[in-house]
Amino acid sequence: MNLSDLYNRLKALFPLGELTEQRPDLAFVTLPAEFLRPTLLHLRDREGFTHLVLLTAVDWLEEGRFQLTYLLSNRTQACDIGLRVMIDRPASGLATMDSIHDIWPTAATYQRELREMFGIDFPGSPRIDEEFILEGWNDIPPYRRDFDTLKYAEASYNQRPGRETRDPATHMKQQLYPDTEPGGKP
Amino acid sequence: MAFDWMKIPYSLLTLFIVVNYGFLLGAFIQKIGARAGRRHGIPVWQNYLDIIKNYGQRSSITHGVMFYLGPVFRLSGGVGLLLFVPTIYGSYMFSNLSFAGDLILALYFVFFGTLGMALGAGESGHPHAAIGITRGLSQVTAAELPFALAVFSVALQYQTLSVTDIVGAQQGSFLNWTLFTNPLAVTAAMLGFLGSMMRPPFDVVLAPQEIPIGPPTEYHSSYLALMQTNRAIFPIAKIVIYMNLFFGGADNWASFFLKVFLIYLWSAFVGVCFPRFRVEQSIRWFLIWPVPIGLLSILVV
Amino acid sequence: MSMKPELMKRMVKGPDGVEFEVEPLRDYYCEAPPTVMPAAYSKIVEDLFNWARAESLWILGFGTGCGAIEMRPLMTPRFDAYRYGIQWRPTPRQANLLVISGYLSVKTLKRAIRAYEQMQSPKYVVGLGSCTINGGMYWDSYNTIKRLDDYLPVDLYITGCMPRPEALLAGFTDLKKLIKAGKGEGANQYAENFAWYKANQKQVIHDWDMPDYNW
Amino acid sequence: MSYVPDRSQYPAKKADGTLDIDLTSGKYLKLWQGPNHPGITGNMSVELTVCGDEVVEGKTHVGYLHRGFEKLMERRTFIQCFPIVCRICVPEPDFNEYCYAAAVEELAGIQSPVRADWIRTLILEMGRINSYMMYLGGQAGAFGLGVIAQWTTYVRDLMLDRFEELTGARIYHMFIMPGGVRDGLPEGFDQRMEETLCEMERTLKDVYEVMFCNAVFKKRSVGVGVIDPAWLEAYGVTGPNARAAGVAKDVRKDQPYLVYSELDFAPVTGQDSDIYTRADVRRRDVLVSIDLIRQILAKMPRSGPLMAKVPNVLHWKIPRGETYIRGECSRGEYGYYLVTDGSGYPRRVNVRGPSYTHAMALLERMIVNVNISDVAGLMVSLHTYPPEIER
Repeated sequence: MNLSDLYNRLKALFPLGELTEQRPDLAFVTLPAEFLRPTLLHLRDREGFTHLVLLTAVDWLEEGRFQLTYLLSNRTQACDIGLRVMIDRPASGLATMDSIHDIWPTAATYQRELREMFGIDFPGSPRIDEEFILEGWNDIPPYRRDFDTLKYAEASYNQRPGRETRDPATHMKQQLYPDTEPGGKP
Repeated sequence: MAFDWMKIPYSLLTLFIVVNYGFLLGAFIQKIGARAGRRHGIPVWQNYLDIIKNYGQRSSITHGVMFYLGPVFRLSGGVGLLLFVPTIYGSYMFSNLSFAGDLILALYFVFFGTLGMALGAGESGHPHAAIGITRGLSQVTAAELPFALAVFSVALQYQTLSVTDIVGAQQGSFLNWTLFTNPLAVTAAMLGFLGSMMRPPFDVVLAPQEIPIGPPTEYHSSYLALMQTNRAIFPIAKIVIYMNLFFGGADNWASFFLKVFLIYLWSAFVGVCFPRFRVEQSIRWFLIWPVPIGLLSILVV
Repeated sequence: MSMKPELMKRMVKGPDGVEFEVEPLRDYYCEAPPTVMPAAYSKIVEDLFNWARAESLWILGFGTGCGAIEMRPLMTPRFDAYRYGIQWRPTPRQANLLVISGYLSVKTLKRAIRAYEQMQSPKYVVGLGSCTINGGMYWDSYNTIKRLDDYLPVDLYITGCMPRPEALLAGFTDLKKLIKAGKGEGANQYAENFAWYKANQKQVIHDWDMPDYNW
Repeated sequence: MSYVPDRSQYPAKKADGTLDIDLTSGKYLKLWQGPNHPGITGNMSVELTVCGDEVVEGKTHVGYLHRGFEKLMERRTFIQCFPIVCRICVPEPDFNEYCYAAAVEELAGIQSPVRADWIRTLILEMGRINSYMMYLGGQAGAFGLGVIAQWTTYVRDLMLDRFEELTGARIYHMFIMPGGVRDGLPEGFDQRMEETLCEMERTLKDVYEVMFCNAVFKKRSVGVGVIDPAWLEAYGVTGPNARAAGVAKDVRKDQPYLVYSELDFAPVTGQDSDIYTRADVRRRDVLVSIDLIRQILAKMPRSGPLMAKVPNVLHWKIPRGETYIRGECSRGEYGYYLVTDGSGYPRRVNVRGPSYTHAMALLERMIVNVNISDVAGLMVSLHTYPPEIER
């Protein structure tokens, strides 16, 4: 199946954002959150994208947005399409998105993980408020960009003295490539 | 006849021999099982080490009186079973405290240990132990049924309840053994024997992958050591009964060791190459195969 | 501290209609702190016991991390650990060696502590892999502890990521030497520094909803 | 004579569909299977609510192995991520290396050399055999047939030796780097591999006779733990679990990666989707992998570059983009979702392990009304590895 044709067919129905054709068999489309459910249903029932590969989030801290990626796969046509949904990201507290566990029951698991790891709430999803992976977590959700795992680890676990950790870039620069320009960190 | 006090030290001597033989035999059977898995297996003296270690554990906790008494009952079941059957036929020293009508007593002792164990493990209050007990009692009952039938048929055959007389009737050539004179009863009993040995396919009571590890879940240090001792005595004692009833007994220690080893091996071989039944499947199996054979044997006799 | 509902004190109506009160934390566990267990009076007996303990190590079948994958080769034909008296026991009551096979996440640490406390003394702990020593690969992870001996009395560390079965066998041989020399007193060490261990454990386990010591 | 349970004691459904279980009524018992339990696959736990001898509700609890890989990788450079990705899934680590390397190559516009692709395929198939061997032993052990685990682990050790002489490590190989592979085949590798494969076929024959022809094993496994084909899409079932249900889901055929388009094989499928069929599908899949390894060794180019040109890893920046790379591992579809933002560090890495759906939603759905004795066998037959659920 040609994904750009599919994109045009969808664009006639839903207000889609731009299309990113990553591979001939993989493309990503941005669309507003309120049109996610009809698009998913259309793709699942009409276009044969019956397999929810994964549902995950990307934290664009600088832009203050969460990107939710719903990756669907069409096995007979051997192509995947990823739906990007941008939701705004409160500095503290939960972001909210509507749940799709009734379309794919297995989405409930992904949503539980997002709820715990990113602090994105999916009201109505089963067992959404139970602890999934962490136990007795008392900090901001760990997968958010502004959570510093090294600082947390040093604060909460007592390290064994004598362990050296160096920045590999500077270390290898001194050891291996003394003549290269300094490696940049973001 | 007047009770002969000399029998007591003699039977204790029998007990001592049997315990050691049980330890070694258990380890040896484990080695054979390991061979099937291309391993060397444990050293033959491993059981002694485990016993010493378990008696040497410093701490032990209790769940109540029955929790203490459980292993004690089990051990006394094994010892009693051994003491009331003649180990070596015709030998004054090792005929133990057997008297007329001891067959019924033996049947009782076979079950006695299991009941005591059930009470003790029930007290431990562990869910796995509780499930194991329910499974164990139902399965052991089903396994004892063909054995009891076979015993009755043998008793009818020889018109006596005394093990000594039954053994005596089987002396002479090996063609006099019950194995050949009443094969049906022997078949039923040996099939039931599989069930009472707690080896696959009938070890769902102790199945580690499902209810680790059944009734003994909560038992540890000294309790466990007691149960290990019993695990050495009880199978031997049971095998002694089988040997006396069906395989012509033994008139010296050499043939005793040989026969016990072979009978033990029978269950070990079956155990190595079969997975385990679910409890209701095993009960159904017992009711379908050995029990009718046992009934048939009674009818034949 | 969040208490799970099934752990709360409540009135229960049994199947026979009798009302009775259950308080799981009190009913099911004993909260008496551990006591130092003295050795046998005569040295010969104690040496005999230590020798037997060393020669029959019963490992608790609790694979806490990656290292557990090398346990099956350890028990099977290539490296047949049964030859050295090493066996699996499925229940902590009967095991006397707890092998922490790899990194411990906080969630597993809780279970490992309970498993350790249910074992009968003398009991030994072996830490497997670099991640139990100083965090190893996960030195900056927010969910794994960095040094095991702050939370459990470790008798022996086996380094590597992950340790090969040969390393495990060598480690167990060294552990046997320790025990035979009477140095395997981890349980007593745990009892002596009980407060310190508990403080360390509660520092990382935030929802402490179990008794301080369950046997 | 089929087992007819007594449903009179069963709990009623509440309005929202959940079961109305009153633990204080004494009719139900809560059993925790795991994490410290020999019948559990790895370090996870299932919270069973049993009524009589049957499970009325099961809840999977994971997270005992969580190390936060996806967070750790966000603060490591692309080359620093490479040694830790293989730690994500212990029994079959190579798929992490391949998926990560392929994702990085795609986003960085690197084309890995042909010879490296062949070696990668070889390693993935070897890892698949290892994983299946672990499974066969576990499946038999869950039903009390311990000897199978001895045999399969023995041949698995032989395969680990081949791994060792190829990559230098038994479990964590760290061999498939972004840009290619570390090294070529050693001298005489083909012949030793051939001996290993022959030994493996012999063992599989024994396993077939002792395990699959065994009346008791059939009695335990046939007709138990059936996956309804209607659940496949709803629960995202992939791999052998789906193939045993008659759907030939195999990424190697559907979207051929590496050199699978040049290899000749057919996905193994079964019909009646129970424990026995799943075990049999995996056993036949090992034979397919053995055949594939022979094909690879026969066809692969023996000379040529092993590494593509990779920029200086110290300041290797990758432009903003996102991609998803999938492969067919021994449990199903294994995938990496990689997002980059133009810096020297991945913005977001998400690992899609097949166990993620199998062990959580699907297991909780299947475990209802199963006898306690079969829970372990059912769990093993889904072939789940906890580390890839929680990473």
